[in-house]
Amino acid sequence: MILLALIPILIQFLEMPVFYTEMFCRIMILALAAMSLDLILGFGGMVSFGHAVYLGIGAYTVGIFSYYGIDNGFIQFPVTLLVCAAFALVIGMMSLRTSGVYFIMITLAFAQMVYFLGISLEEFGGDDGMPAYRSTFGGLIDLYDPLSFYYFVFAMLLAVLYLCHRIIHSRFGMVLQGCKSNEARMQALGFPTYRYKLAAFIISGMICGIAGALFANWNEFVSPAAMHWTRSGDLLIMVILGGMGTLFGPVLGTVLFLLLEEYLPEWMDALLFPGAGEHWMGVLGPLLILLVLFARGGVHSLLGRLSLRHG
Amino acid sequence: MKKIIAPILALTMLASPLYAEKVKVGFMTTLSGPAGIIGKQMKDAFQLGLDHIGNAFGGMESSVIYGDDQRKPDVAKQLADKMVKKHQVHFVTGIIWSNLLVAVHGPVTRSNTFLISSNAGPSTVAGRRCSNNFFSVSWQNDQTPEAMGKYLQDNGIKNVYLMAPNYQAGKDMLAGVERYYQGSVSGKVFTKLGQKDFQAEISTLRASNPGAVFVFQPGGMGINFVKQYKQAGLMGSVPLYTAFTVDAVSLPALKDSAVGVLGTQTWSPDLDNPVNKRFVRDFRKKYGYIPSFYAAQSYDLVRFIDHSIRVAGGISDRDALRDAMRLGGYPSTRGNLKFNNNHFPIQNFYLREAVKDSDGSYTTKIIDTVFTDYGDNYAKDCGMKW
Amino acid sequence: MAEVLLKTEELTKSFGGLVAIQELSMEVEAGEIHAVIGPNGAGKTTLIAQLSGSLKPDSGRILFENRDITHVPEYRRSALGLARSFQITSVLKNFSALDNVALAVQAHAGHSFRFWSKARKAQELREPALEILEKIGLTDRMDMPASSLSHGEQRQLELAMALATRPKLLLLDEPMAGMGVEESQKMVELLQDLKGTHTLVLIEHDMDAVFALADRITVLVYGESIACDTPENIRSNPEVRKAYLGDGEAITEIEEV
Amino acid sequence: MGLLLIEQAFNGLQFGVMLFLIAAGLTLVFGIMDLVNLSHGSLVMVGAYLATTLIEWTGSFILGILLALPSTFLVGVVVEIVVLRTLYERDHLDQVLATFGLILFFNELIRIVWGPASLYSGLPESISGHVEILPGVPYPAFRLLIILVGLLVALLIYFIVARTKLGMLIRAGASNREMAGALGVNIRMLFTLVFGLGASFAGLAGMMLGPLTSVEPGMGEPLLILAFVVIIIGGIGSIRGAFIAAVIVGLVDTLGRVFLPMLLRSLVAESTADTVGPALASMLIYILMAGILVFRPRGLFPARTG
Repeated sequence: MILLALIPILIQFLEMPVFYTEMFCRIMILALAAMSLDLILGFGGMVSFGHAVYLGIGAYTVGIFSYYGIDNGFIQFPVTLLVCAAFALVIGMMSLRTSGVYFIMITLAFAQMVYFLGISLEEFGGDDGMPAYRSTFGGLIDLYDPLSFYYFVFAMLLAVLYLCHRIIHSRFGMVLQGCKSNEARMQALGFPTYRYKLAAFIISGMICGIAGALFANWNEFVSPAAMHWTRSGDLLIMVILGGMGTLFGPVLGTVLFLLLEEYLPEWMDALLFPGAGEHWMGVLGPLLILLVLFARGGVHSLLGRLSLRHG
Repeated sequence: MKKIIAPILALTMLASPLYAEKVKVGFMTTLSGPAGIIGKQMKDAFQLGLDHIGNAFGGMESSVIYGDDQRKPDVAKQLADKMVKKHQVHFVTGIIWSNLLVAVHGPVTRSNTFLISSNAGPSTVAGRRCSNNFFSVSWQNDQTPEAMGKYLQDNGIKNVYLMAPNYQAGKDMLAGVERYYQGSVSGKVFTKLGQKDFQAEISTLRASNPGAVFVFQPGGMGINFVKQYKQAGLMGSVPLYTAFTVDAVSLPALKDSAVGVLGTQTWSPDLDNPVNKRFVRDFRKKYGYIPSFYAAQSYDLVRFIDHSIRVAGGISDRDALRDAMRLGGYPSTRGNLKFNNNHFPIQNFYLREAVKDSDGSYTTKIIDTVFTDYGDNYAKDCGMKW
Repeated sequence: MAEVLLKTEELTKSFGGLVAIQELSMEVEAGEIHAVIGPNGAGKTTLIAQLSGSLKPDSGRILFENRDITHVPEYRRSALGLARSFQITSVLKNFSALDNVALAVQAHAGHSFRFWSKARKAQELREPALEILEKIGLTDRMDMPASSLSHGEQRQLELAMALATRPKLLLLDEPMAGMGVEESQKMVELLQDLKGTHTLVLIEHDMDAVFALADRITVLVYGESIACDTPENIRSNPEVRKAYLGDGEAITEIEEV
Repeated sequence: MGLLLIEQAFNGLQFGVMLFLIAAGLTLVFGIMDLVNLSHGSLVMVGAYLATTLIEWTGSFILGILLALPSTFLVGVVVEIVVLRTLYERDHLDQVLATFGLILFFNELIRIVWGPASLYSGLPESISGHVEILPGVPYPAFRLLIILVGLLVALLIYFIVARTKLGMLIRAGASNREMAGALGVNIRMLFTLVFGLGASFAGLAGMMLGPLTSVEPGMGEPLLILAFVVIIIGGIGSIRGAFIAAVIVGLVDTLGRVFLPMLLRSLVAESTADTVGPALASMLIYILMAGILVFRPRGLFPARTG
């Protein structure tokens, strides 16, 4: 339903500046990352507070290839998947030994470690980051063309949405959701839950890595800022905002959050007084609190309730 | 009748290319978050500059689009996209941080829009990747510490202890000092980026008994370091040399703690030229505080764009505009500046001391000129010839 | 004498200073319903947790079909044929009743690393699950989310899930807890039906149910077995009477872990 | 080298007790109310701002602090009643989101009220000097004072938790929430009181931090992350654990920062050491935490049994 809504917007782009295409590219890329988080958070009950780390690792993989002059996406993307899988395997193996808040914090700890590692990577620009060039696909797709890039990202988003849809309803997905609902029960039923959660953790990391690779392409730039802990926090907010444990929730949440970030200052300037926009975070904060207090289940369920009332 | 109409016609004909197009400037800086204070100074100075040019760049109708980059590279990139593609600005400027500048450099310069740095000068955009659409009205990152190193070397200071945060600019700064300072180094420490408490480092520093200390700790880190350096009783006994650490942003917080600290900079409020005097006076009158070098650069930016458009006679011809920009010679708070082939200014570097003014406010005074008409080390790697 | 299916040897478990199970040795014979009773805090749930594998004993051994399973992880014990129901209702609340049971079937239908085909369309999972729901009498509720079932129905579902793993031995922790008279009666009937086909270890406070169902009863007090006998003999055992009528209630405040 | 080691140990201890002040409130709130409060760091900031302003108003350092403490307590109580109360029943995610919103709100509020620039709070002459802790090792008097105050507060909290009725309730609440309710305690009052106390401790940390570092919007967040590390290592809900973990983190961070690069320089080439050393030092406490959690998934002194 949302996907359909996206396409008409795109048609309108024909009369609007290219900027909007680029803006929606960023939104879709971060939506991908949010979806990957939702896979373990909303369906697996694993609250990762360091998920941006895969965004960073994915971006750095592309960036480092680019640095050494290898722009071929057919090499970059598979390697990104492998690298992210490796990192997720190690981080997941250790983190999943803990649960609850301990899990939240240990994932944050690993993200912080990689973040500081990124800062000290002198060869790759350290904190300054380094430029990256868009991937090439043997002449099949030209990512420097805004529309091609848009549809490339869009296709990725669709593919991952479909992938997640299949995973969620597969046997694996049932086990994963069972683990979220009641892990002790799942173990008693005979499921080695650790393995299933680890597998989900790795899949999620890989998807987020793809988002990271796209992010580097979009930004044409890579820096540790992509995996700062506040970015992980942003991802959590996007998922919760949209409604976790739903397929479209994270996409919705990302769109909403980033549009708010983009337009809230302008609205405040226009509605309150010029310069009020500088304090937009002071409005965003209470908005988030109100959302938690009064709209449980995020915007997704809010929309659901509204459409029920009207339909 | 003809006698009257002809001059009017001539005037309108003269004026028409000027009024044919509107000058659009995208000013993006960090307005929210802890670093918002620097962005505020930049914006204040920018607006003062606009006052001084009658809100008309080159006498033409102008508009400015402001943006908050939140100090995040991807937000900066999106803002730059918005300015270039949606608002179709002629100039993108206002960026404070190196990592943000690197992030927007490619996309903006490739779109044939002028990118003007009002602060950051990472080596990546000064050397091989220099661009004919990029200009800097500030400096290249390495230059300021190089001036410090030169001063230390020339004045026979021995046993210098070096300290900087562990990130790219920090490493560049220490490398810059060591490029000119050949004496012995009694210690070299990289602190954590964003560190607040330096007591442990200061203990170690004292134990190594250095002849002098050089630190680069920008922003809040600098306030904390200098305060703690004084609290440790080292101020006065071990001379402290700095770069980008003690300035008008940190001085109101540091007050007496920083008096006597030495640092190099291209600008100081007491720099003696008419443009600067007017800038400092009007700035203090309008905003009630002493401007920092960030503010001065941001003001220069306005004058630079304004002057270049006047010389080029409009903005429709980008190449003519670029030629005009390359001429330099705009009314800058740092006197008459020329550009290097990589579009970074060639300028003086001064040694400044933090002092308490006669009216009780804290500011800096120039006590020596370290480099005269100094260009950066990366210009030779830049392929541009003009 | 029938063959021994499950056996513990000097099983001991303590938490901090509190000894929950002390050198407990007991045997469960194949085909019997073996009830474990005792006052609150006697260590009954701790015992079940160790038998099912969610808790590791401090010392002692657990043997299942003469195989030492003391260090076999919980999920593998389930594969060996040990199933457990929980004291506190522990169904997957946002799953439908049918999904709950189907998931239990899935647990023993090979590994679940299948990422693509839809689990809800897999007949090899659905059919056995439907069969069990039929047997338990929840067929008409199969599409309801478990959370909207009544308490008694949830306990039934809990049992259905345990059964779906095709266990040899069922460990039931207070299956009648919180049930009304009618619901309890239904549960007793269900358990009676299992007699002969399954071996049951049953923890229960409802003494009527225990005495109606059990072949043998073990009485736990302070983690120690003070008696193990037929219902009739237990009823007349003076030590058991003392434990129940004497100072037994004083220790109800101790939190079970 | 030996003298330096001792001095650095003092530095580590000072950092540690500072962290403890912040972590104490966090771990109590977390342990008793099961509330993940990301905005705890904002209370550090609020305390620092209030103290700085009140010291300036009253012209007295001690009076300023004495006024700032109850003010921070009040802010804590208001926040608890207005926002946090409704969050106890929610899951951790809702709490994370809402208290993240609180952080944004507080930071902007401070920026609007006090402006975006850093503030500076000075020290009275009497405590701005040095004390010779060992022959030839002068140590800032104020830092010694911080260690002293920190230890005193630790003792006070220990006394409250171990010896008073309130403490008994806190312990009961931390190990089992329902049990405290069963004892007939007015849980709401208890929660509010404990939250206010935790806020004051955090505020006190902010007040003592003011003269050492800059008082600025967002100053609490890096400290909050460290405080979380402390309570996770110490075991959620455990005051003793928080204290020990805080001192460990303080020492490891300080000593690691100073000696790790030195150590590496003697092992590998200097340029490599300069790159790896500081990076590793920054990661050290996270490595420590991850390591501890891998071996003790519930921290060093888990308070809750179940």
